[in-house]
Amino acid sequence: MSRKQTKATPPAAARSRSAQAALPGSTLLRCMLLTQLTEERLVRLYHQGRISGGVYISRGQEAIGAATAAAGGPDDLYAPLIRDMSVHIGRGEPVLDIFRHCLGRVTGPMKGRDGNVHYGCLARGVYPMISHLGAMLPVVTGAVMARRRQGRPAVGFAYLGDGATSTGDFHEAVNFAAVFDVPVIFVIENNQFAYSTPITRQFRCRNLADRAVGYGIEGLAADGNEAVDLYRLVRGLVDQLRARPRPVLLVCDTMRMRGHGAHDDFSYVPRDLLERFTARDPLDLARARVIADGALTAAEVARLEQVCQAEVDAACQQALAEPPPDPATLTEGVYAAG
Amino acid sequence: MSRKQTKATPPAAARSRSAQAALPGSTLLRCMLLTQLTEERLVRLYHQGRISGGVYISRGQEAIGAATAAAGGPDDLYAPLIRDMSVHIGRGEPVLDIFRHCLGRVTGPMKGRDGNVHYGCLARGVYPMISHLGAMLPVVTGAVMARRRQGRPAVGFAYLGDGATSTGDFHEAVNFAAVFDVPVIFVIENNQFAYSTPITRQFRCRNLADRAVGYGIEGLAADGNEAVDLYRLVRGLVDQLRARPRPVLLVCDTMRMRGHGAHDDFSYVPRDLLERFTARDPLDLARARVIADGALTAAEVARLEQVCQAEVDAACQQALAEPPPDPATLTEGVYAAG
Amino acid sequence: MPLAETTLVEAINQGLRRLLRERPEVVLFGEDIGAFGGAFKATLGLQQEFGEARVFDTPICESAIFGAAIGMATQGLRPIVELQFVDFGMTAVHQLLNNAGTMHYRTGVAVPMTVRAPCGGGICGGPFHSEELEAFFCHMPGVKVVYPAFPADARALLVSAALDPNPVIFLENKYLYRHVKEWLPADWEPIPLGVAQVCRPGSDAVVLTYGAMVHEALRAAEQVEQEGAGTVMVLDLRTLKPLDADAVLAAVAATNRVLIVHEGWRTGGFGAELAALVAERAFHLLDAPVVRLTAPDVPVPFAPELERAYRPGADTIHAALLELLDY
Amino acid sequence: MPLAETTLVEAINQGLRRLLRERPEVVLFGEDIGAFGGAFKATLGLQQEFGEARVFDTPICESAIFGAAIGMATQGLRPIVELQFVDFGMTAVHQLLNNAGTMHYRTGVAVPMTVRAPCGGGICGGPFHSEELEAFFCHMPGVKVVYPAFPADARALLVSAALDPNPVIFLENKYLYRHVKEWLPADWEPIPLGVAQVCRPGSDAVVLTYGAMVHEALRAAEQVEQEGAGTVMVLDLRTLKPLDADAVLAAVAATNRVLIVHEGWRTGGFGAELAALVAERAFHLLDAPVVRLTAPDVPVPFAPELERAYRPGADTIHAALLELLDY
Ligand SMILES: Cc1ncc(C[n+]2csc(CCOP(=O)(O)OP(=O)(O)O)c2C)c(N)n1
Ligand SMILES: Cc1ncc(C[n+]2csc(CCOP(=O)(O)OP(=O)(O)O)c2C)c(N)n1
Ligand SMILES: [Mg+2]
Ligand SMILES: [Mg+2]
Repeated sequence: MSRKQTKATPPAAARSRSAQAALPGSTLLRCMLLTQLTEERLVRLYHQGRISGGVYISRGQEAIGAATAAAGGPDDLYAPLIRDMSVHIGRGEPVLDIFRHCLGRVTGPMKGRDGNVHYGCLARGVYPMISHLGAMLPVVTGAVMARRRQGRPAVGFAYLGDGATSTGDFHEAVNFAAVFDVPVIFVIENNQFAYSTPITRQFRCRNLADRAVGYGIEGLAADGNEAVDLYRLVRGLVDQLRARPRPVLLVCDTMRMRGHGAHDDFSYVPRDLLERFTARDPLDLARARVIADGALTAAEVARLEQVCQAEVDAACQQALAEPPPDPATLTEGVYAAG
Repeated sequence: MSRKQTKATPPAAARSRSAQAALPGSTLLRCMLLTQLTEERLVRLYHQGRISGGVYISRGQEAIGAATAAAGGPDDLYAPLIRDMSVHIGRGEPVLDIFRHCLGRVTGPMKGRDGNVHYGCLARGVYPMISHLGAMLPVVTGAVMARRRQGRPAVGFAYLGDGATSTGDFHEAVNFAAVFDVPVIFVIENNQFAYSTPITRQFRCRNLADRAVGYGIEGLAADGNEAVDLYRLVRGLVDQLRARPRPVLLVCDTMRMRGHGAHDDFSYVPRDLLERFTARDPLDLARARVIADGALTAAEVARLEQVCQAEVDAACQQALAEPPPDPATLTEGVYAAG
Repeated sequence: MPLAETTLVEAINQGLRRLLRERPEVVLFGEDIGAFGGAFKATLGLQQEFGEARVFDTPICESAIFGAAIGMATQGLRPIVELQFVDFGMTAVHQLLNNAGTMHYRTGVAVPMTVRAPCGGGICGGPFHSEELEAFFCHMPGVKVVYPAFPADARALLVSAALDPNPVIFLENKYLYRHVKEWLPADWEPIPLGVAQVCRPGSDAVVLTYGAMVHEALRAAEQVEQEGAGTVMVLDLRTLKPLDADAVLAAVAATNRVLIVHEGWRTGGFGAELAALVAERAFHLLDAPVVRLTAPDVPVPFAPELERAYRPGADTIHAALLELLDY
Repeated sequence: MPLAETTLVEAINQGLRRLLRERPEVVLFGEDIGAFGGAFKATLGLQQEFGEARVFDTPICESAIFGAAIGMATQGLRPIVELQFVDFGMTAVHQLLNNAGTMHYRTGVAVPMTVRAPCGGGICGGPFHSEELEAFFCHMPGVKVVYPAFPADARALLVSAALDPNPVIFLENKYLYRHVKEWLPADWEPIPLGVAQVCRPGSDAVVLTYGAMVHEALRAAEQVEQEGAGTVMVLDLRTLKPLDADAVLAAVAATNRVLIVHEGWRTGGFGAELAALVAERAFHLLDAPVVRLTAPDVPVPFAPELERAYRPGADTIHAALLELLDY
């Protein structure tokens, strides 16, 4: 009774090792643009009443997923969380499938059985999150352990927010990975808030990277808004972990520049904090960077944006036209057949 | 329907502040002796088939509970764990009640409804543990918060083993206490093993005190076998926490010198490790210390041991003669009456 | 007099406000319940009115939240904690089952704490924001479980829950939060726990239900009656533990046909306990087998088309009633 | 041929050994299960035989253990994890309910993992080492629940559980571990999940039960028959989810009187589901109301005198049967 997985295409970034090392900023920019434009469209669909439930976007945090997704190889495993659409896109999820998913279409990766940020593709090594914060962290840890037994040099990427670091599951998973030397990069996206709760109410350490020493592992604090720099850092880290497997805490400083969900006006966020991060908008930084690095001209950037917008428009239109799941299938596939 | 608590007598050590500061090593020694002799008797009763379930003893770790129990004041709250009989005794639990409890007598503090290490006396501020490792840590944290709102300068003592530091509950509780500046001393008794599992399989940090920085709190590593020194350290710490409330991790190095329970031959423990700690047996150290400090002569120590043994013998005999709970009361008191 | 009808979530807010005002020992905490007023705005304005010491935000750590509440409850406070969604309570049920639920039995010391938990489907929350977990809570000795269906009941039961000396799980149906409204009087009394309520009289069958399904059952019963197929009693249990067994048995005696409806999973759902009670103690009163109408044993699906098929509703209750009346 | 009878715990050890030998994708982990062989010695000798890579100790972290097992199961391994006591599984049930139980429904990817969990009372373990939690597990969509009563069944069902593509909770009664023995053949086949077993024939009543209570029921049925009060069938369910409803209904049809026995709590216990099933689907076959004999809704007490009163046993089952036969 197991339903067919969408045929998995390896993410562009994963196709060759050497291509990766030289990955141009334009690939990261493209991933970030697709993310931003897709999310913008999803918010619109939500406000139009065409998406049920809710919409949770990553505006301001696109660089982290883009950089870390690109830094992984074909055997690596990912467990993205709430604000990680750029991980999905970076690991090969078609924008079309994201629209299908959020619209609850039967054609989507979860066939309409889940929605919102809860998607993924196990055939591509991307685990669909469950909502319970922290709960995915041991899953990706165990998955990496399994792959390595099978002789595949997998590294794991497990994402979580500042708020999720307070859960027991976070602690259990990091300690477990440390004890077994499992190469998992715990990517903590410190976006300054957990819903309405500021980080001062979430933890008392100076930087969450300080937690690493308590697990006997390395903790790195990085700028989460500079995609190219982050990519380089993580790319190097992945090589190190393949050579000497062990977990790492990678704390990326960033900012959630919108509400917790599309329903939230985030009036609790201090304006000066928002302004400080707006000045370092990861998309602006990425645009400026590709131009400064000579990878693209300003005109090419504009063209890229148009291409991405067209892709998003087309995907949205197509997904809107596709069918919802058949209620008659409601009870199918709860169990896998023997 | 709430059953009457045994009338609470404040522990000797708590009666006056100034008395505490000058607490002689002989009080600690007495507490440790009573613990050791009581546990020894319990093991015998177990092997005689007179105690059901199991017996879990603290041999080798008596100093930690004795020192920390003595260091607290009358408002302070305790959540002892598996190897903390000396906390109970130090906080005023009569040895008689311990025998009643372990024998499942209706006269015991839990009226036979629980047994083994699961006892306490809320009227004396000592929480009876549940088995789920880590689960008591937030309880004592909340209890201290409540007392402080009521204007009582409570400090909490929450105990756990090296193994329990791997639980999610440990992490949640310490972080919670840190965020709310709750003065709780998390006393980690690193006795080198969690059942059969050595600490190398439990964590990878150098010392568990390293975890403190990740919570933005202080972490102290102490010798858990030198009762008087530990008492002085904790006594000072308690004063500091009363003046400036905040949690602290206090990691006490020690050794479980017997099996996990009376049923366990602990053949998995390396002999050299055991020998190293046997040379630093906390009871030997405490005996030597009171004599060296001039608090007691060798003859007085011997006399103290006789007195303690007599108290244990009498308590055991009395408890053995007392009745079990009446099965007709089985379903009473599950709920408190409105 | 209020100028508008009061929603379920507003009624809960009123209950909390009254508790905070009248009972200095009441404290509220949970994730985002302070200045923000909670994910569903049940605590709106309470921190502003009563201060941060009484109403405060916590980190994301359900076990520490439950544990701290237990500690506070044993030291003279009456904590009321909010789960952002009941689903997340499953990360910490050991604290409820083992710590809160056994404390009085073991020690004679009461644990007057309340856990407020938004639950249920109907808002396309998907598998992890729509669960109905009352069956788990009802299986825990020492714990009480309340599940109101109407604003007036919610406000008044919440006060009783908070003043009860035992741990109480207070379930709040998310769909009902803003879908059900009533005119509420300014003066009101607490409603005792453990008392069911006949919401609609009837003599040909009874629907035993609670939460959102009460409203679906009322609609279905209305339709059945309009169609002349019979009169159907709707019994809103309101408290699931302790269960008002007398009211259930009286309803069975008065109708002789029983339909049990809930939106939680079928196998081992609370409906099984109701069916067992009826089978054991009202066997001779039955003119037809008891029938359970529940969600299937399936994770709560996201897509509206699937979720509609998943949850019982007036239409499926109506059909089940016709079949039952026709037995 | 074995030289001695095999206990339940030894049978489980044999099942695990066979799995490790025949299935390279099987891995075992949990607390103290390695060189030490586990708290109850169910894994004795397995690390020595199969190495640390296949059989290993973990830190004390049930959620990470379950989570890691889920991760491994989705990547081609067949993890079998041990809870030291089922009680501690409650710290991590969100992983079973939400992650393991929903994975196949959401993604089409199977989660072939098994959780072995010693459970039940009778050894004076007190409130936190004696729980019977099958009702919680049975309420979880996507999860299967197995609960053997005999060594041969345990060995053979464990293999089926481990080879099943779904998450399976495999409950092992601690009291039975060393209290029940059988001669076991050297050659044996797995027993499929979902098939109940008539342990004793009878035509005047049936006891629906599982786990340790099977043995108590057998003793009681024997006594009833010796007393000439009637013949009593004992149906050992063996698998609770999926339940062998056909066997239950056939047993009811053959006997017309039903006693349900388990040592878990009454309210919302698995017996409620059984009673509901019988009430819904075999109402017309009943000559008497179904009767549940269970533990009361009380934390499992420590003192032997209380625990004996708490657990159903041959004596109370006998009394219940006489009453039922006399209805
Ligand atoms: C265990 C658990 N408790 C509560 C929630 C409800 N919840 C969903 S998102 C969220 C805030 C998360 O904050 P953070 O981890 O910082 O991630 P961010 O939203 O900032 O990306 C909360 C409390 C949850 N999903 N899981
Ligand atoms: C959550 C949980 N998991 C498992 C157990 C079973 N268990 C009881 S004691 C123990 C070892 C505890 O080791 P440690 O914390 O170091 O304390 P010690 O026994 O050494 O004093 C284990 C695994 C438990 N009590 N709670
Ligand atoms: Mg955040
Ligand atoms: Mg230890």
